[in-house]
Amino acid sequence: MPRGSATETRPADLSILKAIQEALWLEMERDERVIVLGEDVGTLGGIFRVTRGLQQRFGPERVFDTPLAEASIVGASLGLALGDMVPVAEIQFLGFTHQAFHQLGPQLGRYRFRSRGRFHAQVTIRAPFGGGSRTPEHHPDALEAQLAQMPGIKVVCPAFPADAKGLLLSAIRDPDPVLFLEPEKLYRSVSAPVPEGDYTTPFGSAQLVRQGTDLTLVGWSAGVHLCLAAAETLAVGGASIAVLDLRSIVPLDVDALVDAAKETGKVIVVQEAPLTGGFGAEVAATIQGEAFESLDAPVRRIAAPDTPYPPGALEDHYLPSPQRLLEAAREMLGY
Amino acid sequence: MPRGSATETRPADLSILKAIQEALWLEMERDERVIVLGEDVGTLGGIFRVTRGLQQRFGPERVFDTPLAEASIVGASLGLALGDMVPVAEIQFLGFTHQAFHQLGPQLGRYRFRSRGRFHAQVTIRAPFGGGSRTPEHHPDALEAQLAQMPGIKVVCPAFPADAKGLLLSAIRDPDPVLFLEPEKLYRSVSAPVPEGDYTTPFGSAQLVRQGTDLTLVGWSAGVHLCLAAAETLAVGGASIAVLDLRSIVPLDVDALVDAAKETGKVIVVQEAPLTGGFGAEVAATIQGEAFESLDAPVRRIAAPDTPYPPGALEDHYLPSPQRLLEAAREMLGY
Amino acid sequence: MKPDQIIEALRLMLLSRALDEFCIKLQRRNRLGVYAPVHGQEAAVVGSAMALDPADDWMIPASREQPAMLRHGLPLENLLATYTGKVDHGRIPSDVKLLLRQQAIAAQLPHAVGLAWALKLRGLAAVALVYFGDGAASEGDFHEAANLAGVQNVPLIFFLINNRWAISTPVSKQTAAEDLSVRAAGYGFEGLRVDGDDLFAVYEATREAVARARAGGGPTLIEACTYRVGFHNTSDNPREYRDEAEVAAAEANDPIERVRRYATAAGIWSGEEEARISLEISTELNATYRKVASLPRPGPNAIFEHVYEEQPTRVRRQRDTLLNQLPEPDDAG
Amino acid sequence: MKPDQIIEALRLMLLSRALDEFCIKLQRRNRLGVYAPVHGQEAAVVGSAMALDPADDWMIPASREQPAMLRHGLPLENLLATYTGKVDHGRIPSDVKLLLRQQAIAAQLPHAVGLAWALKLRGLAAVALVYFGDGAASEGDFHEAANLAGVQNVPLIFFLINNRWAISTPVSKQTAAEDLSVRAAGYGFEGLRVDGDDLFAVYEATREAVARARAGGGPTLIEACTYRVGFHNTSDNPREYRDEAEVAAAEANDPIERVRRYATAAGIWSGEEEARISLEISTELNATYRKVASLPRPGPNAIFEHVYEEQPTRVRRQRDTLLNQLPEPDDAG
Ligand SMILES: Cc1ncc(C[n+]2csc(CCOP(=O)(O)OP(=O)(O)O)c2C)c(N)n1
Ligand SMILES: Cc1ncc(C[n+]2csc(CCOP(=O)(O)OP(=O)(O)O)c2C)c(N)n1
Ligand SMILES: [Mg+2]
Ligand SMILES: [Mg+2]
Repeated sequence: MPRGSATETRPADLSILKAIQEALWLEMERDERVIVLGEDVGTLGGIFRVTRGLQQRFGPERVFDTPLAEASIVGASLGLALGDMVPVAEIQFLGFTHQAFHQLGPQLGRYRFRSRGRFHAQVTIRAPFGGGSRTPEHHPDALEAQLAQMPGIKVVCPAFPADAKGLLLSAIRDPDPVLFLEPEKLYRSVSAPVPEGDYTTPFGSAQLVRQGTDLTLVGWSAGVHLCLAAAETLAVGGASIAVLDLRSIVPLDVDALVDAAKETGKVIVVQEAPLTGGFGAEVAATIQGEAFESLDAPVRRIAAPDTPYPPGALEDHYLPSPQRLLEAAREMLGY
Repeated sequence: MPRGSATETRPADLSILKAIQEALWLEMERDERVIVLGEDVGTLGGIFRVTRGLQQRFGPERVFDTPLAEASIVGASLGLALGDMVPVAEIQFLGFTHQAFHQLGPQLGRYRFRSRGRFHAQVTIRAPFGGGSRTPEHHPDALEAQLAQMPGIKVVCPAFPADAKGLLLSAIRDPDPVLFLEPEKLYRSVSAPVPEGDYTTPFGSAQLVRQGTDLTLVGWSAGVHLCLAAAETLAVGGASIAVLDLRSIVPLDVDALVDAAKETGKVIVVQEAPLTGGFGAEVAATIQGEAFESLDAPVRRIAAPDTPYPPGALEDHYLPSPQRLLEAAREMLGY
Repeated sequence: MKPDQIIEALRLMLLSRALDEFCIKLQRRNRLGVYAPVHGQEAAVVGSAMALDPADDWMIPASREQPAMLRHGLPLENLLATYTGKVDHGRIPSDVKLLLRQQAIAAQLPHAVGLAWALKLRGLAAVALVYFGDGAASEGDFHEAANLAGVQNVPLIFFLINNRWAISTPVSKQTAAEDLSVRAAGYGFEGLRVDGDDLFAVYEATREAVARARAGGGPTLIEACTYRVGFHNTSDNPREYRDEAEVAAAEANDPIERVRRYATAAGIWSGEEEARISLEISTELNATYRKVASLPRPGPNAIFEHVYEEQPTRVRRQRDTLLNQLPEPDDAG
Repeated sequence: MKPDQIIEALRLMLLSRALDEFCIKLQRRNRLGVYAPVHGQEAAVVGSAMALDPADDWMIPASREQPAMLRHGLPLENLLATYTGKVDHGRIPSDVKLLLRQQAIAAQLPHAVGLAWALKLRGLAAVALVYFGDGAASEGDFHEAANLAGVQNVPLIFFLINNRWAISTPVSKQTAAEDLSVRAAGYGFEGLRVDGDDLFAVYEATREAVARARAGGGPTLIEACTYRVGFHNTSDNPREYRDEAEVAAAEANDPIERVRRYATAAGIWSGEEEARISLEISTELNATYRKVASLPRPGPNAIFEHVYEEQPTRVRRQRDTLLNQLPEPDDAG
């Protein structure tokens, strides 16, 4: 385990960052084919220090800094996997996967299919994303909807430390490629109990992180915490609000969405990305498609406007805010 | 006009390909800042001969073959526009815009915003797309949903010759960047009257290409023709089916979608892309969001499955088929 | 090259030329999809392939290296199966160290780097060789891959087939560089140019690069200068954009004829031998095609296979719905 | 360089150093966002900028070329306004031929090619100069841009600031190439290396390249070898990854001190002169910052401005809803 010293004991609560670190550490111990690559992941341990300590522990053969070239990080990871290694690549910020898009969906996502099963791409791509930290455009861009249009790739987006660890262990062991989206803003700000040792958390299984009967708020990654805060506030007023954490958007837990609609009849979905074509559209379209009769009101979307990510000074106006969510929820409850 | 000889007269009907050619020709005549660039667009006139004759007429300074490098085609087009030229770039197939994604949304789409209006990017990117011609993967990939998550860029997708001409003229003159998606399969197979001379067709204005009262089929690009064929078939059985051609997905004509739902209470949307996260999700989410009370049934999506584009031999199973659309429509009519 | 290698090479080159003709004919009769011929590039393709050991080394094709793929162990049957849409029969056998042909120009280059890197990390004495064209050399993927290969010093040969054309774009519009092999210097490894129509020169250059890579000496960029005598592919008509004289000159310098002449002078080849082998080849092509043609066409379920190891619920449901709705296929495409 | 140019350069370099200190202090007090210092690279940045004619030529920055941007006409006020989130006041004035700083590494390179190409197509005798780093040189965008610039023979100077580091990645892990300027040969144009800490060498090399480009001689790649003495930016702590001895050596070779010594020996500079100018600079910085700090913060409507020339209906409705909902901003960020 990544500890300051041998005598230091691991606390029961870990931050998301520490949980991810623990998963990487465990899996590199367990499977020596696992290697970590990316910009600044070695000596520095990554911009956010997620990979700190790995190079010292596992050596520069298994943890290495790559040149500044995202397409080659993704493309070479595919090649490494075809050569029986298990690469866990970091793209410094999700926005810079755009530099590698042609190596993601069209290559990583299709190599198994194209080869009719002769090859597969056991590759994990980790990347932080999400707003609220005053990082400039590209860095916080929430590209999950674009990634969801890449069949063959799974898109995983934990919101809690225990899930971050369990989902990352699943991702690395998954024989298929996984994009693992890390909520930058929550890296250090959210801590919670994380089981020690080895466990995996399945994909495609959303979690009802709060029960409720009047309205369901659906989110993923940092959005879940926005939902929880709103639910808390509304509970004070007596409303019973459920919160559903998708945990992975591909595969999508359609049944959980249907159940939510059946249970509460009202759903709001929160996304950080611009409204048009965001993944909230898929959530809304799916729910109305599969649970139309259960809906008491249209599925409502809370999203950024259809404008580019603004400079930090304007970020708070741009991102879905607690206030916007609360207003929508109150309207919805009165529908 | 691009004619075989000076004496040849222009027919009233043009194919989509000829309509696009005519728009390019007219605009290059009208505005000498307009230049055409892309792979094989010069001597050959493009893989599909859309730009045939332009280099002979306007010279190799205004119509040129670029190296095989999509990101530089898009990035240099932005630079050309900043230098007061009006580039109309061709990406040989829409799937290869993935090679240039980091130059599209994040650069082309944001240069005006980032510069607070000091600069703008009057760039048109043309690209053929869509299945049904047995071209291998990447070539037919329908990426419009990914493009719709690029604020600052407009995404235009004509289905008819007259629109192709009018929308392309609008695109080239639009001070903002436009992705102009051309339906490869229809290039030569759809002919219809095209007004001579100069005219523009506005973006963000969907067209009801067939009136009906029982059900609305919504499509864009080649999908519109699938809808029309289905409507025709169903009319034989006495059903009154409306068909709405979006013509541009960004900007999206929300009011037309709402009107369709109000008019018919039932809507099916057709997309060629895989279901999850496709633009049909936006259409369904918008309609249920804005016209919930008018809906007699959930908005139904007809799409490809969530699997990679298959080899030509399997294409017909993969794409939305007339039969699948008809089945869904019949179910819907009986809802 | 030893005599038996020369014979092997000549046979592969003849097979390649015959395969081109065979497939083009089939394509014209709508029996197969698009075909991209090797015509004119046989020495570059075969000479490089023969420097590899198929038992250990990996080959990463671009798209028109048919005889190299066959030499490396891909059965002719699988090649023809892929061309004719019998996708599952086209699968690369599990003991053949060959990656897939690539539709997206240059995208295979970083894969090759990763694969070679894995060989190195695993301590194997194997190398990889990746093919790409003069057009591909303009893509960002080439640059990023070459730079990464250099800095990781991986056992990889970048084999650039400069056939002067990328569809209708001549190399003079592709780049202002006179010599593409000099790019290697910018990545810290060796680059060299060979006459790509000289089988022996190609073989020797590749063999040296392979030996260096195997010994831990890292990557090499080899630019093989040749000419695309054929069309880009069966959808293309080069008369629309290039001078027939240029083509005629290349044809006069036919790489097969050069080897044929050498082998004949060396007394290891004759007209009878060639007639015998040509017959063998055409028999093999016909028999294999007949076999492949009789294979069942893939059904709609093939769309849903091999997407993920385990089918997610939503995909499974899409499959169930689709298979219930689909009519019998009426065309193999 | 003539005496008045040397004085101008020295003043710019001193301003740059002072600006670094000033902004870092402000950042530490949370008055501005992330700041990336120029420290150590002043000769490379200023020497190259001074070879351009701001009236005709275009400058395309990467991200840490503050004195070059100022030299090219960007008012200090606008620079500070951008840093402090007063986005609209940071706008580049319409008569300043400067593109935007770039967050996405290397993305500005194809823009620069297009812009230079436009200058050529329009028959202007202007050139463009684009900055980028040793890290940026690994991106596919660099390769595609350089190749296109070569083949179109555009009037563009690729000015590569090799400061040995890309965040924590040393250039030895960035590439196996010893010399990045050799890459130009692979694109068919000239490349050269200069001591990036020698103001005069940088100026002369750039001036020659500019003259060649202006005369239709096409692009040049100039690699200026220098050192990033400061941190990558205010979020970075280089002690975590690099040897202090290396930094000390670079500091001992301070590019400003080199010019100072030369100018003093030449009798055109003195301690008093420097004191006077330093005071002038700090007065200017303080006054400008005070002015900028007093400017109103952008309101939420700024999100909706300058997205498109004409706001599409859906965006307008989003704006109307959002502006109705938003509370008063409580933080300028
Ligand atoms: C990324 C990408 N862009 C464009 C194309 C279309 N295309 C197919 S082959 C080709 C030319 C390739 O030229 P070269 O690399 O020289 O290989 P050659 O065909 O000569 O063997 C082009 C532009 C593609 N397949 N992929
Ligand atoms: C495409 C992209 N990838 C990664 C980053 C993160 N990043 C910002 S600066 C930087 C290093 C840049 O190094 P270099 O080009 O040498 O410029 P320098 O910082 O030394 O001036 C990196 C990796 C980014 N901004 N853009
Ligand atoms: Mg070629
Ligand atoms: Mg650097």
